[in-house]
Order: sequence, then structure tokens, then C-alpha cells
Amino acid sequence: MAEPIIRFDNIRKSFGTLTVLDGLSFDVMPGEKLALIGPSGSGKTTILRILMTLENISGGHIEVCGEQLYHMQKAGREVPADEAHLHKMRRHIGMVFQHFNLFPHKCVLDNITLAPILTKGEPRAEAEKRGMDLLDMVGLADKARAMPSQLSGGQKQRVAIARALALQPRIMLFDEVTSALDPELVEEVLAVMKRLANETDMTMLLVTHEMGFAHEFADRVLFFDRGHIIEQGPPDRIFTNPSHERTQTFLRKIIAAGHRV
Amino acid sequence: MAEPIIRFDNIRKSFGTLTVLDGLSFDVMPGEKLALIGPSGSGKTTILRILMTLENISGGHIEVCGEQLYHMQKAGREVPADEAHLHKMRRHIGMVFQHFNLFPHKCVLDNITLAPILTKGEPRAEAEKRGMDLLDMVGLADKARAMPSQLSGGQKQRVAIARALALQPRIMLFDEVTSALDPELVEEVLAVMKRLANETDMTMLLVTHEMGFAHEFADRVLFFDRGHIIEQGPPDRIFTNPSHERTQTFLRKIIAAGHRV
Amino acid sequence: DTLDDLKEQGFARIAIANEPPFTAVAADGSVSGAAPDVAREVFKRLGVPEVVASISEYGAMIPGLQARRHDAITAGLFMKPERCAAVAYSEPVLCDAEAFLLPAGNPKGFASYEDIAADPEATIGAPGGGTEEKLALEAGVPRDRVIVVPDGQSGLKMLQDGRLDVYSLPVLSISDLIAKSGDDSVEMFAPVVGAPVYCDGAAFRKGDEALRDAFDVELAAMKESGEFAAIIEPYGFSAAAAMSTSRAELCGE
Amino acid sequence: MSWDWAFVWQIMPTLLQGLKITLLVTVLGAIVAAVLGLVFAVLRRSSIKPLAQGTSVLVQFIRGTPLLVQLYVIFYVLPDIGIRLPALVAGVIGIGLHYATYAAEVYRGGIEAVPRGQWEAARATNLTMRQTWAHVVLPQAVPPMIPALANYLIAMFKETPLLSAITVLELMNQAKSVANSSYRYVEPMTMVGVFFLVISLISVALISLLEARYGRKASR
Amino acid sequence: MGDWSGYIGLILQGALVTAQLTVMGTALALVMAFTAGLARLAPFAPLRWLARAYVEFFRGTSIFVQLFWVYFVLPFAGVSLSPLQAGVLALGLNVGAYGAEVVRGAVLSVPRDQFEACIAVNLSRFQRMRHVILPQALPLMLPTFGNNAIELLKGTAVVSLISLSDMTFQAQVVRAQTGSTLIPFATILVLYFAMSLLIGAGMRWLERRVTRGLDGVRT
Ligand SMILES: Nc1ncnc2c1ncn2[C@@H]1O[C@H](COP(=O)(O)OP(=O)(O)OP(=O)(O)O)[C@@H](O)[C@H]1O
Ligand SMILES: Nc1ncnc2c1ncn2[C@@H]1O[C@H](COP(=O)(O)OP(=O)(O)OP(=O)(O)O)[C@@H](O)[C@H]1O
Ligand SMILES: [Mg+2]
Ligand SMILES: [Mg+2]
Repeated sequence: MAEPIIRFDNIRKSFGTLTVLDGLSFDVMPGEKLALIGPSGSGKTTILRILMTLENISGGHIEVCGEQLYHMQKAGREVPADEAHLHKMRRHIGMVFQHFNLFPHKCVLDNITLAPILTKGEPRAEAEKRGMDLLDMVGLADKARAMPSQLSGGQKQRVAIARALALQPRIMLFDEVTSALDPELVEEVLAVMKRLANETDMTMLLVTHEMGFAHEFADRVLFFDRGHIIEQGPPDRIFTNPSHERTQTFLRKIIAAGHRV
Repeated sequence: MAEPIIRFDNIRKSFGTLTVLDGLSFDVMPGEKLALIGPSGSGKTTILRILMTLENISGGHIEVCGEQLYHMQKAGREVPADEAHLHKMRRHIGMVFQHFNLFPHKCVLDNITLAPILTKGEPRAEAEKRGMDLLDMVGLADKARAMPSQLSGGQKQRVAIARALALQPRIMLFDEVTSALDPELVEEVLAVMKRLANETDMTMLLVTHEMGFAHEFADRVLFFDRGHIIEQGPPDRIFTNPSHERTQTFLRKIIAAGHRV
Repeated sequence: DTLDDLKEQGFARIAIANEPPFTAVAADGSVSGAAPDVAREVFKRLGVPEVVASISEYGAMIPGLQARRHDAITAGLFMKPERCAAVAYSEPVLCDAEAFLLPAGNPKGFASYEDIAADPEATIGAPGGGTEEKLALEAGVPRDRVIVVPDGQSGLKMLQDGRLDVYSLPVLSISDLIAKSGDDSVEMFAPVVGAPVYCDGAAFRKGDEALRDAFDVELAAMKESGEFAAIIEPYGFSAAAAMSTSRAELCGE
Repeated sequence: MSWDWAFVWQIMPTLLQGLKITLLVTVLGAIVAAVLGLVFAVLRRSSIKPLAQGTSVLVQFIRGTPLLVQLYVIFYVLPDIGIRLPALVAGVIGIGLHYATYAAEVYRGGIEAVPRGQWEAARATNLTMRQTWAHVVLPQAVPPMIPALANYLIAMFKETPLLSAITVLELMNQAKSVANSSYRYVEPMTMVGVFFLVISLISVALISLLEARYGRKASR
Repeated sequence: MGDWSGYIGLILQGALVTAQLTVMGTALALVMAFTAGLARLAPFAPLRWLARAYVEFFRGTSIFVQLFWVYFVLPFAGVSLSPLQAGVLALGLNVGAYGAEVVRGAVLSVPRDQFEACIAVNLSRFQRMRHVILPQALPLMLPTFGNNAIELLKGTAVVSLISLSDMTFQAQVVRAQTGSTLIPFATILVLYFAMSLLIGAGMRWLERRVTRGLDGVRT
């Protein structure tokens, strides 16, 4: 069997006195599509942010693509990773945020090409060609020169996906990417992500409240509560026949609130 | 047959050069529960805001409880309503907003009693007694002295409902009152509204994207597109067998986006 | 009239400068010095028991008088024909010659305002709106080499710091500055060649001539009796000088 | 005392001479303030604690004491320790230093106004710290600062009369000197007021143009 | 010359005058700020124009010119004020003009939602302002008011130029009488700084008081 591409080993994470993750361990295999679900505050976002190195960890080890993420070897000893190491590791990972976080002062195409040009030294012409291909893929080739403020939420999010893809990461993180969107605009974003899931072998971690989509999208579902994996398994089982009571309650509530599964 | 309690007569509303409503007419009977649905930008919110006198109209007449809303008689001639007239008419109408709009500097009970004390001169003790009854009804009697910032979204919205009810209006307006809530919190708000719909004979206008709830709640559904009523009728017919193609498309999209009907 | 008003309120408001020995402010804040002492005594004789002194910039004195903020200026504001046109002066009170404050040894040999005008590098400091500023400008020192210095202490400091080549004030003011500084790197040159001896008087508002005349009467009596000399001579001023000239002469009337 | 137009015309050249100095001081002071302000802002963010705190106290001290007294100190006290600045230079440094503390505040606010999400997006696209500042943060932070900085420029302009206290012959000092030699005060002082009012009204109008321009850009 | 304690006493007397000017000037500035700030939002246009003119004039001209006018020119119109009154008036009107913009800005920055909620519960214009808008706007104003009060404190130094014996003025007197430059100026710098710290601390205390219960609302 192949090696895991992501390995959480006994991860602890506190904010001040609040401990959010306490000894969390799990692996993700290359190409796997993972859905992280669970009640508000259970730590789903924190997990993605830790992977993206937006938060530091308080304890434990994370391995990404066979290398330590937060640690490195120096003179034979393990020391905390420095900025250069983190920079190197971030190449593997891309993230799409709930609130898009597009660069408002740059047009759509520049949003996409900025990082390839700056971080990989791609020639502008080449970066723009690839950028246009990506825009094509997300159905926004005609908006290349638009400013983010001129786009709808759904369009913004599709640009954000293209921006993350432009760096060709091996792992993509999606944090409630549709929950800031008007209901009618959700579908266009989900469609792009579905294509992505089917057509590439990228590893994907998805945090969502759209159970229906999680069902279609994921190979494996992890149900979190208070920082712990309460249960996990293929979506068919988790959604139709959850073994744990807390999972059942959660799903019932979500359904009652009008989200289909 | 009874007189309508609300009568829109040929209402026109423009924002600058954009005409949102163009000759809109419809009646609402006392006690009727109306659901307004339709795509984003079709003018649903605008209709509620006009009724609440948060926007002015550009043309036409509105009658509320048998009196003109935006016009009054002066020396036998019809003139635009002044602030005093609007103040008088607003007694009939209450509104609950998408973002709750609680007064953040007042505790829950004060939020509810402020208006009865100030606008109706109710004695504080009496207003507070009624306020507590209302809090009881929305299930928040224990939060009377909490500040809004200490409440969850669902609790805030229930307080907002109680606040609107405190003035005992004959007409209640609800504008997407659950769409700013976390999915898990939606149900508690809808439950309160369902009770309200069943137990009182208030006239209610509801704008929502929760088709399932609209179905249960409404006596009549109005489907709007671009400021016009495309079709209307009992929810059973509109939701299961819409006659108009645009209604069908809309409902299909909403369902695809994960909202149950 | 004004005198009756003053008698009634029991005090007169006088403007004084922050320039020893014309004025002195003690550590407890009480005001003395030659000019206020004379004014106090004369007003007392006029039936106005108190004077309330406020310290003011030279430039602000005449507008303050015109704006009825003061009833009189007793500040070493020397009589000159233009000033005589702006205010009503009493007979002379304090007389003094002009002096230069210079680096010790007077390296550039300045003896007159014309000498300063002739040296294209030289800068002279003087109080804004004061006599010395006028004399320097009249002698042909260009505007940008006449530095307006707010007070004597600043002038001394600027000279010590080498920002000025010359600082000009009346003799007694300069000698007071030197005495206080205890600094022997500076010295006084006096009297300035070609500069007249000036005398100040109490200055009143135009229109208050009646008050001025009453003031003159008492002042003359004090000069006569020797009380005048007794007040001003301890400060270093000469009573004889004041008595040897007159307003008519100084104002060029 | 009545208003005399002929006198106004007569003193105009002198006043304009003073206005020239006033504007010069304003511009030079603004440059000092802009640069020193950036230094203050950066030092306050420094990871070396004593440096950051020391700067913070210094900034607070300068902001908490009157410019007039600071000018006195720079001009009259500094020579005691061998620093002898010409009046104009002392004035520019004094006013520039004073307003640098305000500029530092604007810089800080502008930088903090860039949403956290922008820093995070920059990190998620693997930009380095320097690239994040140059391509993401500063381009968004600077335009909204411009109106605030311009406002301080005007405030500075209006404080230049203080420099008369250290013998700089700016507009106010020229007016005083004209008044002192003519015994007419109303005209010169009023004209100084008119100069200030006209120039600052024009500047305020320009600023609201700036605000409209950059405000819109910033709200995207 | 050696009588330092006496001269320090003189400076302390000046400090008292400075404190007086600051307190009274701030009081006037507050009144002007609310009057003009709310007038700028009034539904009656001439009132708005008047407030606007006041604000532009006092922000547009320099405090020096205003002080000179109040002190030397107003008397020709028959209004003669003591130096203290003149100082309070000029400082209060000047800082009040800046404060008016703060009041206006704070009121406008209360979310529109809150105005709308008031209409929906049928509060009158006055009730809206009094019970909902101002209580929320006040915490937004306080930090800037604190800064304004410190600006006003610093502005008091300028009144030494109209012969009011405030702290700066007394320092000048002490300097002329003793010949020392460093000591009087260093003393008053420390005193000014102490006063501004005091104002800052007072404002923070006030802020804590009025924001109590609003935690989580204001960021
Ligand atoms: N920067 C922070 N400082 C303090 N506490 C934080 C911070 N970020 C997150 N938390 C806390 O950590 C816990 C987990 O938060 P997290 O955002 O990971 O939950 P989540 O599962 O993503 O929830 P949601 O579904 O609401 O997004 C919560 O209790 C949250 O309040
Ligand atoms: N204050 C305003 N100024 C300008 N245009 C406005 C304003 N308010 C609403 N509109 C426009 O009027 C149209 C109708 O808006 P309205 O908010 O009534 O739609 P809606 O049906 O409530 O949509 P949604 O489902 O998105 O809430 C939209 O095109 C909107 O952009
Ligand atoms: Mg989350
Ligand atoms: Mg709407």
C-alpha cells in the first residue's frame, strides 16, 4: 500500500486556555477525497488552517508528502521549522477560503498569476496562458480582466479555486466554500469542485455543511465533535446508517434545517 | 367578503435609473399568511421595506388597514404623507429582519420593552410583564437580562420576533429571517414562527428561500420575477405543479442547491 | 470719564514687558521694576489704589491698549513720532540709550547700526516692533538680517549660540542680561553711535488724554519732590535724564 | 479702527513673502513627518521589545506635549549640547517630528485595516513576507491612508505660525512685524486668516476628491 | 536667582491656569461638538449650512488667527473678554469644530440597520437618537474625543501669546528672570506630558464604562 500523503500524529492545538484539538491522529492517502463534517466549533476549520500553516500547533507532528511540516532536522536534531522550511512545504498545499479572500486590487487573471510568477518565477506569458486555461475550466474566461468587485459571490469563489490550482498543489483544502454564497450561486461552485474531484488525482480535504455534496464528493467522511473523530467511513454508511448517536443527532438537525443529504 | 388589510395599487419603485417594481398590484386579506418567493433581485425585500416605510415609493397607492399609507388628505386634497401620518400607520406593522438588528446596547428584555414604553407610554412594569410573556413564548425567558452579544443567532432572531410582537401589530413582515443563521439554528426560529402562524390571526408576509417552510407556513404563495407576480396560488399547487416555466426553473435550482421543498 | 471709572473699580490695568529692569517678576509672582513702580505710585496719587499688571509682548501692547485690554502701557515703550501718533504719551519716565550685546572683544568692531548694515554677513537681533528693530531697518540693515527675537533671554541665548552677531536693547536691559548670565564671553557696547537717547512714557489710549493729563500732573509733582528719583534710581535709571527732556521734544511735536 | 484696502495692497508683497516660507516649511515638514512616521511605525512593530516600547513612549511623549514648547527646546536648549540648528531647520524638524507621530498612527491603522484574510491568502499562495508586503498589503493599505495623511498636512500648515516663536519669518511673523511697525493690526491679521482659510478650503476640497477616489477603490 | 522653589511655584500657578483652560475649553468644545455635529445631520437645510460654515471656518483658519481675533478684534465690536475667557472661547470653538465631525461620523457609522429597526418599532426621530443611536455612537466618539482633549491641552500653550499666564508663559517669565532655559522648559514638558497621560487614562476609564455590556459588538 502507498504511503499516506498527510499524517496527523497526536496533534494538540490550544487557543490560550481553550484546547481545541487534543491528541488528534489520522492519515490521508494520496488522491483521497475527504469530507470533514461536524457541529460548529468542533475544530474542522482549525485542522485545515493548521495544514495551511495559518495556525501553529501546540504539540504533535504532521507529515506532508513524506516530510515533517512543523519540524526539521538541524545538526541531527529535530527543531521547529523555520520560515524557509514552511515556504518549501506550502508548495504542496492550496486552500480555498469561505470568504474567497481574492486580492481586491488585482484583476481576476492577475489574482491567478501573481503567485506562479512570484513564487515559481514562471514567465508572465506562460503563467497567463495557464491562468486562462484555469479560468476556462471554471467557466470564467470572459472575466479575466474584471476586478473582483465586479463579480458575484459564486464567480469570486470560482476564481479563488482557480487561483489555488494555479500553483499545482498536490493537496487542496476547501473550507465551507459555499456557505457565504446566495443559495442560487452555490450550484455553480459545487459543479466546478465536482469536476475537479472526478478529473484530477489531487488529494482534497473538504469542510462543509452541504451534506448532499459531501455525499457525492467524498471517498471518506470524518465526523468531528469537540476536536475528536467520532466516526469515519464511506459516505454511504455515514449518511444513511451512522453508528454513533451524536452523528445521528447532528444529521437530523441539519436535515431539519433544510439541507438535503 | 372582508376588506383587504393590505392593498398594493399600481406601485412603482425605482432606485435611480433602476426600476424594481413597475405597476405592481395585489391584495392581502386579514389573517392571511403570504409567502413571497422568487430569484434574487426580484424585489421581494423591496416590497416588505416599502410596507415598513423604510423605502419611499415612486408611484401608486398603498392602503393598510383601510387607510392610505403614503398619502393623506389635507384640505380635501391628496398630499404625500408626513412623518406624523407615517408614525400613526406604522403602529399596524411589525418587521423582523434578516440580520436581527437588535439594539446591542440594551439587554434582551429592554430590547422588547423599549418601544412599548416610549411609543405607547406603557408603564414599565406592565411592559416588562408582557415582555416576559413574549420571551416565554419564544423560549428565552431565562435570557431576559442577557445582552444580545451573548446570544446565538437563533436566539437573537427569536428575540427580534418577540420585539416586533411587543407592539401588537396587525401585520408582521419576515424578510429571510433564517438565512443569516447557522443551519443548526434555523429550526428553533422556524418553530416559533410556525406556532405564531397557527395560533394568531395576524396577517403575515414571509420572504424566504426555505421552500419547505414556505410550504407549511403559507396560505398563498406569490412567485416574483423582476418585480412582477409571475404566478400565485396555494402552496400545494405552486410547489408541486407550477404552471409557469420560470417558476419551475427557479424551484429546480433551489432544490439542486440543497434546500428541501 | 476714564479716571472716574478707574477710581470706581479701584484699579488700573497696565501692560508691562517681560524685560528686567524695566519690569521684574519675583519668584512669588509679584510685579516690580521701574516702570510698574512709577505707575503704581502715580495711580495711587490719582486715587486709584491698585494696578493690575499683565505681561505682554511688545507687539501686542498697542493693539491691547486699543482693544481696551489695558488702561496704560508702562513698559519701556520708547516715544517716537509714529508711536506718538498711535497713543497718547505722558511726559518722559524712563530714559535709556541703546546698546549692543556682542561677543567679548567685539571682534567685528560694531559701533553703530550702519556698521551692521555695511557687513553683508552680520545679523542683528531685536524685539519685534521695538525701537531697535526700527533703528536697524532705518540704518539699512535688510529685513532678513534683522532677527525678531521674542525676549531678552532668547536674544542672549542666540548670541551665545552664535545665531546672532549683535543683539540690541537699551543699556540697562543689556547690562541686566549680562549680570544674570554671569557669562564673560559676551560684552556690552554702549551707547550705540548715532542712536538717540530714548525715553518712554506711560502710554494711554487716544481719547484718554484727560487721564494722561492727570497722570502728568502727579508725575511732575513726584519729579519735583524727588520721590521719582527715589523709585527709579535703584533700578539704574537716571531721573535727571527724564527731567531734561519732554514729550514735545521726543515726539517731534 | 476701520478697514483700509489700500493698506492691504501695500502689505501684500510682505505677506506673500511670509506665505512662501510657510508653504516651504509645510512641505519640508511633511516630508520629515512622512519618513519619520514610517520609521516610528516600523519600530513600534519591531520584535525587539524594548525598542518597540521605547518608541511607543517617545511617540506618546511627543504627542502629549505642545509643539510650541518642543520648538523652544529644539531652538534654545539643544545648543547647550552642541546642536545648533538654523531657525528654519529647527522649525522643520520640530514640526516634522511632531507630525511624524500622527503619521505613524495613520500607517498603523492603514496596515491593520487590510483584512486578515488577505494575509492568509498570501500565505496560502505561498508568497514570501516581502512579496506579501509589496504585492498584497501595501497596495491595499496605502490608498486609504492618503486622505488621512493629507488631513494632517493641512493641520501642519495651520500650525506653522508657531514657528514665529523661534524667529522664522513665516506668514504670521511677517504680519506681526508689519503690524508692529504700522500700528495697524486688523488688516494684516485678517489677511493671514483669509490666506489660511482659502488654502485650507481648497485643500479640503482636494482631499474629498482623494477620498472619493481612494475610498471607492478601497471598498472593493 | 536661586529661588527655584518660588519659580517652580510660579510654573505650578501656570499649570493651574492651563488645567483651567483645558477643562473649560473641553466643556465648551463638547457642547459645540454635539450642537454642530447633530445640526449637520438635521433635516432642516439652513441649520445644516450654518453648522457646516462653523465647522469649515474654525477648522480652516489657524487657532492663532482665531485667538487674535477673539482677543484683539472682538473688543472693537464691544465684546471684551478676559484673556482666560478669550482663550476658552477660541480653544473651545476650534476644537468643537473638529469634535462636530467626530459626532457626525460616529452617528453615521451606527449601522443603517439600527435606524431601520427603530422605524420598524415606530420610535420617533428624537427617541431614535436618544435611546438607540447616541448610546451606540458614544463609545465610537470617546477615543477621538480623548485625542481632541489632548490637542486642546497642547493648544493652551498658544494662549501664552495673548499674555495669559499659562504654564508656557510662566516658563518664559521664569526664563527671563533667572536666565535658565533648560529647567523651566523641561519642567513644563514633564507637566504637560503628565496632564496628557491623565486625560488619556480618564478617557480610557470612561470608555470602559460606556462600553460595558457592548462587548462583542464593537471590534
Ligand atoms: N483564533 C482563535 N482564537 C481563539 N479561539 C479560536 C480561534 N479560532 C478558533 N477558535 C475556537 O476553536 C474552536 C474550533 O473552531 P473551528 O473554527 O475550527 O470550528 P469549526 O468546526 O470550523 O466550526 P464552524 O462549523 O462553525 O466553522 C471554536 O471553539 C473556536 O471558538
Ligand atoms: N437601496 C438600493 N439602491 C439601489 N438598488 C437597490 C436598492 N435596494 C434594492 N435594490 C435593487 O433592487 C432590486 C430588488 O432588490 P430586492 O432586495 O428587493 O430583491 P430580493 O428579491 O429581496 O432579492 P434577494 O432574494 O437577493 O434578497 C435588486 O436589483 C437590487 O439590486
Ligand atoms: Mg469552520
Ligand atoms: Mg431580499
